[in-house]
Amino acid sequence: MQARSEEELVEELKREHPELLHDAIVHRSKRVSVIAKRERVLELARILRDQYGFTQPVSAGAVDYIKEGRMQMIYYLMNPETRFMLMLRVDLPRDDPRMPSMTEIWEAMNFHEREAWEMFGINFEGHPNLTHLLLPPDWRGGYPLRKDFRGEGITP
Amino acid sequence: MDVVTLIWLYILGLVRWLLHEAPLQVINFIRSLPTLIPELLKWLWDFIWFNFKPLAQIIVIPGLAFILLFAMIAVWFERKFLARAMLRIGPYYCGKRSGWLQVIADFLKLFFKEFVIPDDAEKVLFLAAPVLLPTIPALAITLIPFDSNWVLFDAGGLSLPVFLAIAGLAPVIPIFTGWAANNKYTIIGSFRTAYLYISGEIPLVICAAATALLAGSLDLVDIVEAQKPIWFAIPQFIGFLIFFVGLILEAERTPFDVPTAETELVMGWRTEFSGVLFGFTMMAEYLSFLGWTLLFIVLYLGGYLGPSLFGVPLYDHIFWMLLKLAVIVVIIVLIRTVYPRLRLDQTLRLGWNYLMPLSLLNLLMTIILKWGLII
Amino acid sequence: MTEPEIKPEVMRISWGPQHPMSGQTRILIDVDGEVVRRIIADIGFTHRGIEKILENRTFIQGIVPIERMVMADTANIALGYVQAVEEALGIEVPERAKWIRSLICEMGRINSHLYAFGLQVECTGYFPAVFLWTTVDREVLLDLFEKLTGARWSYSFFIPGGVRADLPEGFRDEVRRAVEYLRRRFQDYWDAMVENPLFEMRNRGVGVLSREDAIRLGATGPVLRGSGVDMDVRKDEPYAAYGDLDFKVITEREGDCFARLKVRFHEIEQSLNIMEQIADEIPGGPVRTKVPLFPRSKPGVEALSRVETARGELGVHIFTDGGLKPYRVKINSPTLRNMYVFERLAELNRVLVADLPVILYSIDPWYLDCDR
Amino acid sequence: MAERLTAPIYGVLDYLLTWARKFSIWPVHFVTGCCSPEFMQVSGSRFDMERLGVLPFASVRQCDCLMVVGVISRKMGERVKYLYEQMGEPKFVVSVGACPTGRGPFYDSYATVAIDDLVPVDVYIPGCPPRPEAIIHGLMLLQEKIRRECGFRAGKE
Repeated sequence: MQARSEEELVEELKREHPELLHDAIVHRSKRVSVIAKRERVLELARILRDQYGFTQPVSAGAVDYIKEGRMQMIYYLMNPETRFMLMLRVDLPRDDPRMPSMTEIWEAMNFHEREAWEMFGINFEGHPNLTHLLLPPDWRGGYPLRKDFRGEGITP
Repeated sequence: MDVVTLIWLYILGLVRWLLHEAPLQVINFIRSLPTLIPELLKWLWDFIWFNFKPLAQIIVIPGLAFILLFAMIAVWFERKFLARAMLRIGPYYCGKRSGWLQVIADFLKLFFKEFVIPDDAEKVLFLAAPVLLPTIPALAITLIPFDSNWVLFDAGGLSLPVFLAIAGLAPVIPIFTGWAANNKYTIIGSFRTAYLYISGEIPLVICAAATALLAGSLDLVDIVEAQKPIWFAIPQFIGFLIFFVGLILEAERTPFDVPTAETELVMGWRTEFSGVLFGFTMMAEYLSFLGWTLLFIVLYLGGYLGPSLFGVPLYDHIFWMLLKLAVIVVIIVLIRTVYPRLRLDQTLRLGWNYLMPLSLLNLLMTIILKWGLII
Repeated sequence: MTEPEIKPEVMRISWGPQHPMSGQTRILIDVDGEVVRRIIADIGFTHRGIEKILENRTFIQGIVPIERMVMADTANIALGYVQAVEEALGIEVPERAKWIRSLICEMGRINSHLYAFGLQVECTGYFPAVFLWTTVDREVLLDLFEKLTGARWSYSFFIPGGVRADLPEGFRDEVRRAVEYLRRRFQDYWDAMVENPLFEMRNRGVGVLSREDAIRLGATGPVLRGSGVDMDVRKDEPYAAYGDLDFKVITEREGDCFARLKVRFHEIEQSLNIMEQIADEIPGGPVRTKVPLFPRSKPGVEALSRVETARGELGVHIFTDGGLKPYRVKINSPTLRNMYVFERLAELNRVLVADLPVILYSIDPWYLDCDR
Repeated sequence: MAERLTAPIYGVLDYLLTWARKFSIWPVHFVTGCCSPEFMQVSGSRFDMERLGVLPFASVRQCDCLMVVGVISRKMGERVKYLYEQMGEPKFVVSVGACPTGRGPFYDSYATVAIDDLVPVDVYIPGCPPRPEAIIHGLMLLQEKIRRECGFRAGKE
């Protein structure tokens, strides 16, 4: 059942699966974002892909809010028919950033999760090949994109 | 009388000769010098004047100078022609505004460059390849007749099979070089060479047999003489086309330069050669191209036959041979600018599915044409 | 990157960064004879840490590093960043500036597609003819860029609030002349490439990507449209002046290298039409709104701008914390998505060693965009 | 005495050798960063670098000039070192663009490396990306350097 407008999609999500998600917001036309709970994020992702038609994975990345002590992992997804873009967000505590990997649902997230792992240190359980993607294999300089990264040459 | 005593006797005799006769002979030699030198010169002059023809053959026409000069000019022409196809100028400053010295500069630089032998490569085989590669086509070219009696190596009436035998040796070298260089690209390149030559060699041999059949003799000179009434390209048009395609395949020119495909295998089986080794392999590629083109001209385009321009028949024949060579080289370089490279399986399919049956058909037609037999 | 184990009968070849056809990346292929069993794209050789650098640059300074992500198509990348900054800081852009932006983006797209043609042709060994023709035609566009912005490649012409300078007079009929010249030239390309039987033999039926796989694996740009999915950000979320320009989204059904090539061809024709429309109907008016040199952002604002670059859909997501510099800039690069599709193609259909460069450059990867 | 005797012979061979090396510089087909379109334009039709005899070659064994075109990341730095070691002896390095010389616009990034701590460099070409005329000027400077330094007596002075 394809919802016509963004508001209906958000209302439906809140009504159907309140226990899976914290919040669902409409940013602007054709752009919705959903903040999911860390433990139940796999089920919500499967529902989004199968029932709501968000089958095209666009990208994934993380943001490090050092002041609030949390990291937010964002999955950008696209519905090819209605051209809606959905940002599935998951909040992770900074001290143990662990998260189930999305590669079983959207296979193309493989590269993006590897990059988030090497840049932020988020550990994705169940990822087939969690190795360095962009940094050299023998990189020991910590996680570059974290706010408290003291690599050489960086003057925040 | 065992061996040791024999040796001792020999040494004693030597010592006696040194003490007694040696000074006498030296003095006689010095006294006879004033008469000896003019004699020597005369002998040398007679030697050159008497066998002027073989010397000219060895050095000039089908020999060394012609081969090296062709390699130089072909490389220069190809780079300029390709540059023109790319709407640019090509080598320009190297030889006073025309770049004709460019190839000499390249080869001289390669000559003085350090060549690197990979440490766990088979040194003997690795160094043997650049030596063998140019010699085999050069050896084959000596059989080509530039005139009815202007053949360097007279194979006694069997020059066509001898040429094919020698030219058939050429693919063996890339195969063992690829393995010897101990590099993954060269191994794949050498396998591809093996596939390519097998599929390309057999149609050529069958077409050559067809022309020999039509001419009635296995000697290249007789084949050319038999083409006096009409060139063999017209009665054997299928063979003509097959041989042309086979020529490009044997010389590894662009539609079929699968073994040294720059874009997949870095340089194919030539990846590990550097410096003077690479210089020889590059020259060898042009020599095999020259060899097969000359055979193609002799078999199908009437060798040295052509209307006489200068008085002396020898000069006419050589002129016509070089003119036809130039035309074929231009066409093949033109093909290189127009067509992309084929995949290995497409080339093999062409070789086995199309060239092979067509060449057999051509052989059948020649038999019918020659003897009119209805089998 | 830890090396996965190798099966005995398979030979692992590494097309290192130094390989005529590998560009700036390393491709590990498991080869069994001539058939490629598995492709592993070892990217990251040109990772310059642009996302970390942008956190250390003010909003306007950030244009310089992000433009160097895709040098052939700087216009679209810079537009993505500048639009995100305008959305984050709430800056208005005058109408004429939008039209100029669309004009330059289309010229950049043609420039980048020429690059794609050149490499896809070169990797079939068709080196002399078409590959160097593309440099000749690119000079025409580079002269136009140079006349307008002063630089050939990274011209930093888009700034938050509009465009740095107005079109010099006489520029519009130069655009018309260039469009007419390029139309003639692309007829030559069509004859030299699409009508060439050997070139078609090398490209047809190679690297087939079906419609479902294209969506499932997250392909984008000409790769996606080559498989029959008509997704184009210029139509879905019109930005700059694309709302009131009429052009078609090109799709092909087969999804093989030849289809992707034809998609790029027709896209260039559409871009030429757009350039002509802009040259005829560009409105007058100011070119830039007044923006302070160091604009300060409101805390906690997010802005995601999506732009259709020549290689696919680029997303720039800016998070601000009220300072002079962006808190975090997330770049969704199109080539990273296409490289994953390239890795999976080995399992989707039978790939030979000679086909690999053809497939790789039908996807038109730009490794600097992939590694950021 | 030996020096005076060999001087004229050295002079002729020197001239010949440096002339040959000057006019056939074969850069290896290797671009490391974002100046690669400019390198293609230089080998293209308008600014044709083959006029000077510079022909990009595929395999590193046959090349004697490593043109480092564009930014060098940390991972790419090792490959530049491997390539430099694999080349035959009279080898030159041309650093094209601001990034290899001083890390250019990515001066404060954790992932970029300057070329000076990787390989000895002969010619630096500034610009980001450098104009094609600048690259050709750099190649002519390299030819000048070869003419002066790269003859037989290179090691003597």
